[in-house]
Amino acid sequence: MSSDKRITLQQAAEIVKNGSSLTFSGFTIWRRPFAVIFELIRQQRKNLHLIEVNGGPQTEFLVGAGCVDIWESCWVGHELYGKYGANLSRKVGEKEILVEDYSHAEMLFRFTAAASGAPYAVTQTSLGTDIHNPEYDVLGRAGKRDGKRIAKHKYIFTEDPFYGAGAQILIPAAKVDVAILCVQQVGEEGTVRVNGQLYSDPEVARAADITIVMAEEIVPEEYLRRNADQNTIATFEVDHILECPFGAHPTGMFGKYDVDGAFLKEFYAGTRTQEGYDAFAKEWIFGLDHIGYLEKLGWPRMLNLRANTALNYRPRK
Amino acid sequence: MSSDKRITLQQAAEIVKNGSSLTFSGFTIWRRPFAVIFELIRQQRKNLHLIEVNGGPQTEFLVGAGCVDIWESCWVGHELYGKYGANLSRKVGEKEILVEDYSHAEMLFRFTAAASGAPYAVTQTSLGTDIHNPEYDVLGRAGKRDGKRIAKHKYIFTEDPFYGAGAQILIPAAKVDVAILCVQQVGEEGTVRVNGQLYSDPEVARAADITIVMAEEIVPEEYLRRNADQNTIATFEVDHILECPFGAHPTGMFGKYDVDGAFLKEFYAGTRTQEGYDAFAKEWIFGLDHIGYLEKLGWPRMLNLRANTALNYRPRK
Amino acid sequence: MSLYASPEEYGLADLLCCAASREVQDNEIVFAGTGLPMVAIMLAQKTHAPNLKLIFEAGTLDGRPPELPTSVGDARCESGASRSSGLFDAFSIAQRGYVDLGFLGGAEIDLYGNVNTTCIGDYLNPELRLTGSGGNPDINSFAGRTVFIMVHEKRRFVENVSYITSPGWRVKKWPGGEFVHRKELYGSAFRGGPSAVISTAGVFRFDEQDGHMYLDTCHPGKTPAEIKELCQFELDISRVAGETSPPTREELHFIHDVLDPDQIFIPKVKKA
Amino acid sequence: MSLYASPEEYGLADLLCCAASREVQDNEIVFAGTGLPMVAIMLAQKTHAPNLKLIFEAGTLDGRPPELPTSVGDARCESGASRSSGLFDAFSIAQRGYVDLGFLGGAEIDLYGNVNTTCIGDYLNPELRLTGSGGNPDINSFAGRTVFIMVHEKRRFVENVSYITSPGWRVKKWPGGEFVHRKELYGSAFRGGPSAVISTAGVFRFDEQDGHMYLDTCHPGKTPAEIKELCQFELDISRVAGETSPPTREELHFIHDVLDPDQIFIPKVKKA
Repeated sequence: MSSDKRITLQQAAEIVKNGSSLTFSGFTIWRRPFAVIFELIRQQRKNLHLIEVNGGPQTEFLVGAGCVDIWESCWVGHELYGKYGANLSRKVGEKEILVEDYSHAEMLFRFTAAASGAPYAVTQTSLGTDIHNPEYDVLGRAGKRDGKRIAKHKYIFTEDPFYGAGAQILIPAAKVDVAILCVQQVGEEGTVRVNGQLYSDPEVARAADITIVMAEEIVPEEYLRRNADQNTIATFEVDHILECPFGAHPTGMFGKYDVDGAFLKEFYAGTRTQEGYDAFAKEWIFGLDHIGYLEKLGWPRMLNLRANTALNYRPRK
Repeated sequence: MSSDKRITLQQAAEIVKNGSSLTFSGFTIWRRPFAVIFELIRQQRKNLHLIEVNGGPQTEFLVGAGCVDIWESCWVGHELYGKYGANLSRKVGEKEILVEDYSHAEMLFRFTAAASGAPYAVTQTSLGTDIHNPEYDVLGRAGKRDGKRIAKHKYIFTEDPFYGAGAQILIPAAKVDVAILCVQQVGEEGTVRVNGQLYSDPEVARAADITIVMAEEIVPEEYLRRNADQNTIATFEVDHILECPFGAHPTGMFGKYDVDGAFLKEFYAGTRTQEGYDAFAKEWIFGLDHIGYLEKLGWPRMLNLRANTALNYRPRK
Repeated sequence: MSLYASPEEYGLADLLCCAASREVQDNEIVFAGTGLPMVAIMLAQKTHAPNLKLIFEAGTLDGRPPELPTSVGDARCESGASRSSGLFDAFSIAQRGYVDLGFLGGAEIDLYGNVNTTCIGDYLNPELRLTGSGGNPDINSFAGRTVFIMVHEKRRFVENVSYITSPGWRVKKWPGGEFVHRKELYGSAFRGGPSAVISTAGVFRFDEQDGHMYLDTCHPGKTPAEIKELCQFELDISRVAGETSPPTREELHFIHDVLDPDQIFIPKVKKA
Repeated sequence: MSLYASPEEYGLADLLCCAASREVQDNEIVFAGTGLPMVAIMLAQKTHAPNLKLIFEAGTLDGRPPELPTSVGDARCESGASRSSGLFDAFSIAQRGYVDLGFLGGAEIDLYGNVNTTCIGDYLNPELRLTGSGGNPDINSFAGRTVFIMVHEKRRFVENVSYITSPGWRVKKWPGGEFVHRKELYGSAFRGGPSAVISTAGVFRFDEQDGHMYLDTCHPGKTPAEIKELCQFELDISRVAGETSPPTREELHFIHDVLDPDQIFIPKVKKA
């Protein structure tokens, strides 16, 4: 039973089909499953529907590569290393992608609803903004709201009938086909232990129909089960596992390595145009596998990102 | 700043006023804040409104003492040590208490809604049962649904408008004045670390307007902050703290002591009648303080409940 | 020596425990209640379903307690689990549809499998207030199948339960209260319903079309006619498949030597 | 030596950081965004508000990072926190009403404090797509007060923002889209709104009755008339209280020697 769930990077990417809806672990520039993202780009996946609590470099890489048709989220950028999502921005301008905007809390509550099997959530956030402008229902305008994987409505206005608390927004659960997580440890049977901030990983794993966990290391289940209250996700929520050291690079991983800011800056600066993106992808994605990518990055660069075990990050001095 | 939040057992009980709504940490016969429960009984608190994810011995002790007017929950008993809540049952028969029944998941989701600031939750549980029988809205029949602390409706039927998932139940957030928690450790500033199952403690602490944490030990904040991802409740969610070893007895505490089954059996067997209850309370509650209670229990009894540090419970052999 | 124990080697609780255990299939996710069901599930884990995943309502996921917990909130539940957290996780997972099977009990049951654990008599003027629902209706609403374990008395197998605590195959549609098939009410949340009742007299199953209970097997020594007489409603005895299999010697070994040596839930029957 | 630094000793970023820091009161629960606000809050923690509680959106509660995080998801956020968990906790706590103050930014702002971080031009045919909302509207909806830090350019202080990402004092009531006072729309969830805008020109506040922005203080060297000229809407300059206080030497010490010695967010101005 211990190796049932193991797959390879190639297989992980193959689970995501053309047209799949997809989401990820992590937060902006932290713990994004880049090794699988790169593999999806190599396999030239098309028509993806990304539903993300928040976006980041992984969005930009997939969007730039032309893998994505629909992006539902609230934010994309590279934090300190790139002000906004230049690839998404370009594709929006060229109408090559549909963007459905929610607020950050709305996206989180949409995943929380899905994770607990509720068809929708109720919230009071973002009242009075253009996020709720009925004219700006992009998926509705595009005729995509079939009520199956994409809800019939972007949101619904209502009032609290219990305590007279006033206006409420109902937002649909986020239904996603596949979640790909990138974490520190997974057990042989699928138990996940995330160290540091959990971001929205527990909700995302439970919301998706298929959950793939890529970890820095696969550890004996028994090791994780010694401290069940420190684990984050239970075995049966995880369908597939794979070990892939440095799989989150260029994003960072608590306790393991910091964000490769220089890499992100170079990506941001170099991919404002499609030509720039294509050149970057040619250099860093195509023709490489994960080991080839690490070798190209080289030891000095990676050692320089290494987190200090006592601190869980790389101290600046 | 480190001792701001410290109060005594007496003060903890005084925070609960006649007529307050009240809830607790724990699950059935585990981690119930008994030292405060006993003090509430000694102080002869009246007209309490208990709102519990589930009940247990603490319910029975308070109800038997005549402290409680309204009980909203889903279950009361002593697990293996007493089949049902005989005091509650007696008072229900004598119409001395109002009982509002929800299901276990409904109670939990009501607290989850309150904890995340939503006025209600949506669920598909318990459809078709008498829990949703409109005739059985006990607080409504009693004219208590003022829409302030008690919601205007017990529940509302609706349909999922997003995915056509069918019938849904809306249930109101659980609004409570005071939550009293009983845990293993609290830091000087209020950080709580619960070991073992969390039950519904995080939701309960956040839902209440005032949160009191009674712990086996108050530890230096710095100790808990060394591993922030192992903590359960943040400082600012906790208003008052107190240290009270064995404060959960006769209920159990993971890692510290097991349930005192003999004590619960004796309580269950002896308090079917009000006279029986009064005699039990006279022996075990009135005229004692917490130390007097422990001395009356005696060393052999308490040492015999002590959990093994490696196992977190007392092995049977 | 036979695989199966002879009548003097086991008690009624052993029989119920083993019958319950056999309802579990390997690899299933099972929501465990306190008491005999807990022993039954752990027995299945030791015998034919080594890969079942056990969820305790109080918040332990994929648990493997080395010593029998006395309730689902017990400190023993956490040992060896995949994850220990709380009720929010347990119920979210259940509502999300992960749970294949739940074990439940009840004071009264009707023809459709509606179960009462709330009160006897008129709810607003009860003869006897019971424990209340606990997670009974929740597990029953969310799981793919539920199995009820009950004491068989005529006053418990009734035409109409005093209060429907937990939903059977035909349930009340509010606000009117008319009975409809569960499937009609639950919409896309419909995943199944009560699949078996294991009473002290026999094993009962349900026709999912008309939602009626029928007798599947009689416990050793009981006849269909006797059992029919123990029900206030009209019990279908036309589909009886035979006798309930007795415990195997291996099962008895696990129950009494491994799982419950202290006879917390299951008393040991002395050999004749 | 004066308490306050002289003009050649500090830069505009220092001034903004200190002005932002002074918006924090002791014991407040503050929701921190990435960048300059993070430095401002940690500066307040080191100076006049030692008991403030810092929440990072990615899930760290009451954080005390020993080294400046570069974003709210940074590994540095977790060090010394009361609790580290995730977004569900952070947003639940915020919606529950725990948060006193949030710091935010924006590309465009209008007279009512409505802020745009989503796009420039028509939303459905944008000239430029920006980052999107992030938690800007959420923090602004849930917190008691919010402070915006912005670059002051006439194209940013506009009559109508291209897209209302984050709600000001007068917001759109849907489905019609007519402007109403925030209080009217938010019901019992109303806790306040934007309380200050700290731009590169001055500090602005809001009249909570009519929801209009007014100029509170001008940064050293700026006049009310100049600042009014930098707004496309009619700015009220009748209530100017004076000049924005410059950084103190102590504040500059904390910013440059303790909090951001690597000049990640705040460049150091060389003394003349």
